[in-house]
This record gives sequence, C-alpha cells and structure tokens, in this order.
Amino acid sequence: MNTSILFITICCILLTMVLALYRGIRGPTLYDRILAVNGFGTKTVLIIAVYGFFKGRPDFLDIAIVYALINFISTIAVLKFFEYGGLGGFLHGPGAGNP
Amino acid sequence: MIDAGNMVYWVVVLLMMTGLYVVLASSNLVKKVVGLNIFQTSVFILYISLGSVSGGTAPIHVEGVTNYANPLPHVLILTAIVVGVATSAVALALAVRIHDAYGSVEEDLIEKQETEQA
Amino acid sequence: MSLLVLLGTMAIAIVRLNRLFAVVILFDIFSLLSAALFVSLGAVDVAFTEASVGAGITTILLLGALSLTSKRQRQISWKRHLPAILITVAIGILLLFGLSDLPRFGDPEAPAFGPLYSRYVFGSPHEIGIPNMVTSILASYRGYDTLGETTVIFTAAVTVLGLMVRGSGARTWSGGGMDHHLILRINSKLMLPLILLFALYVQFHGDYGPGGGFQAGVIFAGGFILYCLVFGLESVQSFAPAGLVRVLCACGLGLYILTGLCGMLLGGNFLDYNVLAHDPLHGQHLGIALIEIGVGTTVAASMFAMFHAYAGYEPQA
Amino acid sequence: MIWNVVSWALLLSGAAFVIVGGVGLIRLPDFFTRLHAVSIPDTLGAALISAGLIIQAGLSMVALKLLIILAFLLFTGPTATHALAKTALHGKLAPRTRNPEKTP
Repeated sequence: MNTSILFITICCILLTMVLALYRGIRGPTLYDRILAVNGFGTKTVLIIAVYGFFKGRPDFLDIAIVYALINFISTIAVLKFFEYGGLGGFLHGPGAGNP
Repeated sequence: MIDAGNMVYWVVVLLMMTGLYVVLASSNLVKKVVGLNIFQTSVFILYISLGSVSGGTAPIHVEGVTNYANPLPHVLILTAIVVGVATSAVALALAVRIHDAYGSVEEDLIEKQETEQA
Repeated sequence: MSLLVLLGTMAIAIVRLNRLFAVVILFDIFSLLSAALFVSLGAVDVAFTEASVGAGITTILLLGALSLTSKRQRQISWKRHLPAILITVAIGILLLFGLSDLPRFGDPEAPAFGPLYSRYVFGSPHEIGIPNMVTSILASYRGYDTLGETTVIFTAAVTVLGLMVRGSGARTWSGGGMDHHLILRINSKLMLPLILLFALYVQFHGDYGPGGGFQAGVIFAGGFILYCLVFGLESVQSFAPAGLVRVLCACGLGLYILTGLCGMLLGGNFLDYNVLAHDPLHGQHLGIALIEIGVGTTVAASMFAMFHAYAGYEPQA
Repeated sequence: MIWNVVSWALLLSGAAFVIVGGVGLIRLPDFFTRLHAVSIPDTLGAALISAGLIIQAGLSMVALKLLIILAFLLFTGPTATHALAKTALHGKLAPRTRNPEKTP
C-alpha cells in the first residue's frame, strides 16, 4: 500500500515534469523557459526525495539538497545574464542580453 | 535485442547520435561544445548502466545488504564529469578568443576570412 | 524508464533550436534529468557530481561564453546537413550492431562483476574501513587515477586563466551587482553561509554517504559564484583575492602529492596510506581525509578562478 | 496506522497540487500568470509531500534532512520567482491585461 502510494506520487511528479518540459521547449518567451527550468528543478528535488523512500534507502537526501541549491544558483546566473548581458559588470550595458 | 530492459542502451545510442550530429552539423563553436557535452553524457550513462545490477542498491555499505551496484564505473565517471567541465571551460575560452580575433564563432565565416587573407 | 524518453526528447530539442540561449537552458534541464537517471541507477555519487557540475558550473560557463560571443546560430545549409546525417546514421547503425554484444542490462553474470568487483565491494569495508565504497576506490585503491584527474583540472584552470586574463588580473570592477534586486540580495546573504556549511558537510561526510572532495569543491565555488553574481565581482576581492585563489589551486594539488610522498617517506609506496598512522585503518582514514581536502581545494579554487576569468573578461576591440 | 493514513493523504494531496501547477504552466495565457502556477508546487506541493515523508521517516536524521530541503525550497523558490518577475518587467515584457489591443 505504502509503495503504491509513493509510486502514484512519483508518477504525478513525472507527469508535471513532462508538462514543464513542454513549456521549456515551446517557449514562447525566454522567461517562460527560465520558469520551466526553475519549476523543473523543484520537481527533481521532490522526485529524488520520494524515490529514496520508494526504494527503501532514504539516506540520499543530500542529493536533493544539492539540487535545491544549484538550481537556485543557476537561475540567478541566467537572470543576471539576461538583465546585464554578462556575468560580471555592465559589459554591454543593461538590457543588452535581451534577444 | 529489443526489450524494455535494454532500453538504456538504445537511449545511449540515440544520445550519442544526436551529440555527434550537433558536433558535425552546427557551425557555431559554442553549440559544438554543447554537442560534445551531450555525447559525453551518453558515455556516462553507458558506463553507469554497465555497472548496475538488477536489485542492487547504491554502493554504500549497510549491514545485511550484499547486492550493490559496481562502484568502479561510478568512480571513473565521477572524475570524468569534473574533468569534462574543466575541458569544456578550456574549449569555451578558446571560442571566446576566436571571437575576439575573427569577430565570429561560426566556422564557415572564419574560414572565409582565412581564405581572404591568404 | 520514462526519464530515458525525456532525455531523448531533450537531446532532439537541443538539436533543433538555433537560439543558443534556449539551448543552454535546455541543456540545464538535460543535466538535471541525467542526474535523476543516475540516482535511479544507484549511482548516487555520480548523480551528486552531475547535479552540482552539470547543472551548475557548466550552465554558468556556457552563459559566460555566450555573453562574450554571439547569441544566435546562423542557419545551416543543406550542404552541411546531409553528410552529417549520413555519418551519424552510419555510426548509429554500427553502434546498434555493437549493442548485441553487450550483456543484458542488470545481468549479475556480466563481466563487470568479476573478481575485481568482489574485492572492491566486499574487501573495502575491512581494508579501508569506510562505508562508501566509491570514496574508498576514488581515494585509496585508485588514488593514482584521481591524482591524474586533479592534475587535469589544475591544468585546465591554468589554461583558462592564461587564455582569458590579461595583466595581473587584479583589476577592480564597479557596479557589477544586481543592485535593485533587494529581496534577492538579502536572501542570498542568508543563503551563503548555509551553502558553505553544506559544502563542508559534503566534504567531511563523503566517507559515510554520497559526497567528497569533488562535489564539495564545486558547491563551495557555487556559493562564492552566487555571491559574485549578486553583489558584483569586486565584492569577493577582499577575502578571496585573485592571487590567493590561484595559489590555492596549486596548494590542493600539492597537498595531494605531499600525502603520497609522506607514504613513501614512512616506508610504504606512493599514495600508500597504511603507514601514515599506527594502524592501517587509521592511516587509511587520515590519508583519505587529507587527499579529499586537497581535491576539494583544487576543484573549488579552479572553478572559481575559471568563473572569474569568464565574468571579468573584457573583449578586445 | 493512523499516521500512515495521514502520511498517504498528505502525499497524495501534495501530488495533486503538483499536477495542478503543471497544468497551470501549460494552460495559463501569459508569462506572469504562469508564475502563479509554478509557485504552487514550489511551496504548497513541496511542503505537503515533505510533511508526508517526514511522518514516514519518524524522528531521525532523515526527517531533519527533509526539513532542511523544505526550508531551502521555501527560501529559494519564491526568491527566484520574484527576481524572475522583476527581470521580466524590466525587460519590457508587459503583463496581459483586459485591454483589448493586447489580448491575442
């Protein structure tokens, strides 16, 4: 019973990942893609947490923590790239990163 | 050969083909690096799937478990991932310098400039 | 299984897109997916590395390169497509032939599960005395390999710095932060100590769970990169000046080699930890901890130095 | 036993919220409305699923790690979405309004 409930949860999260992936591939704006990546990261965190319980070895939650952190860092990097056109200072002036 | 258990290998081949295709077909050097990374990931998945065993768990010792995945490919791939990012950093740095020198990272445009200079 | 299908879809979507920025974003999702696949295949350490390296550092480096080159790819002509497709299909067919020789997926009789496997899996808890077999192989059984990999990372960092940094690299930058993102600034300030603390946990917990020097180094660098992104490049100069970071790159590798040499001086072989302490298990623990610190230092410093080289690069006219 | 049922209920409702967020990501008309859709699984879905798992883990290291994950998610998710919305507004992406000229 418990495993089947966990399995259903995993399936639901996977389905949502597919939906987010659709948004990531289709766009239409680049902000939608960033949003999709961000949502996708959260779902990966959840799926790894649930998967650990599903397999009966929930010791590997560290990976989920790394995901949460790295996802945040890369989202910020993408935003910075967007707004300032580079990772450092104002290389090309604000807004130059807009395609 | 065609059954669900071996699907991992099929995906490995598919990823290898896409990675190779990106490297061959695209003229943009940055996209070529992305293609190389895809190719690399396919090799990683191949190694890991060769080292996995049905019913085996992660190779971290706990009392009472005797069926582990093979840890050796994990070690090789773990270091290969970090080395992979280091080498792509070098490749991207070269691309940036090429962009400085030629004003473009498209292969055909660079070649055109080269032939004009010669 | 469905993860595999998703991976394939992602790869094909990456091929079709011409906007390089979208390609980078999709590649980010691609590495998240492959890391999830590694977890489901039982390779937790690999998933750890892929999550921190693939999704974090690679994305950031690709973005850095994109901001310094062009953001779009030119349309490819058919002259280029056709031979590429032919070659790819030919190699694909060859690979499919090769598949038939591979052992079945998950076959316990496969050649990968020979005597070496038994030695590593069943010998490691007694000979090395730590539960995580990946760490014991990485740091002890195959310490030479890891020394080589660390050297490669060091060399790559040196190459990137040589290619991208002109002068002393100690220029001061101004106005590089995300000044009007107030909430982001405050939250990042709160996050930074947690990230660094977690990196230290990963570093020293690597004997017992997934983690180790490589992963910890990348997470450590990730924390500093976040700080750089939000507060500007010059903000880190005060406590991590470029010169210090470069010295640390070499120090980590030096610590690794010194640990190996200590083994030789004490009467063992190079990278033989059994002789480092009064009994072999203690020696192994000590040796593994030392070289993990070395690896972590080199990786963290190299990653941060490479990020800095990309972010602080000024294109030549 | 009763705790098991509570945990299952939490897990399933969390999964339901995650799905709702996913559907919203597809169905809603423009970027700013989709932001709302993403924050549902980021906060409520994650909280419910973690709560369900914490009940299963009992008082242990695993439960603590789950709490840390939840804290990180609750911290980073809204921050990232907020920064994203701000960047989008700065990048001249106009929210869709009732103005008939702007409706597609």
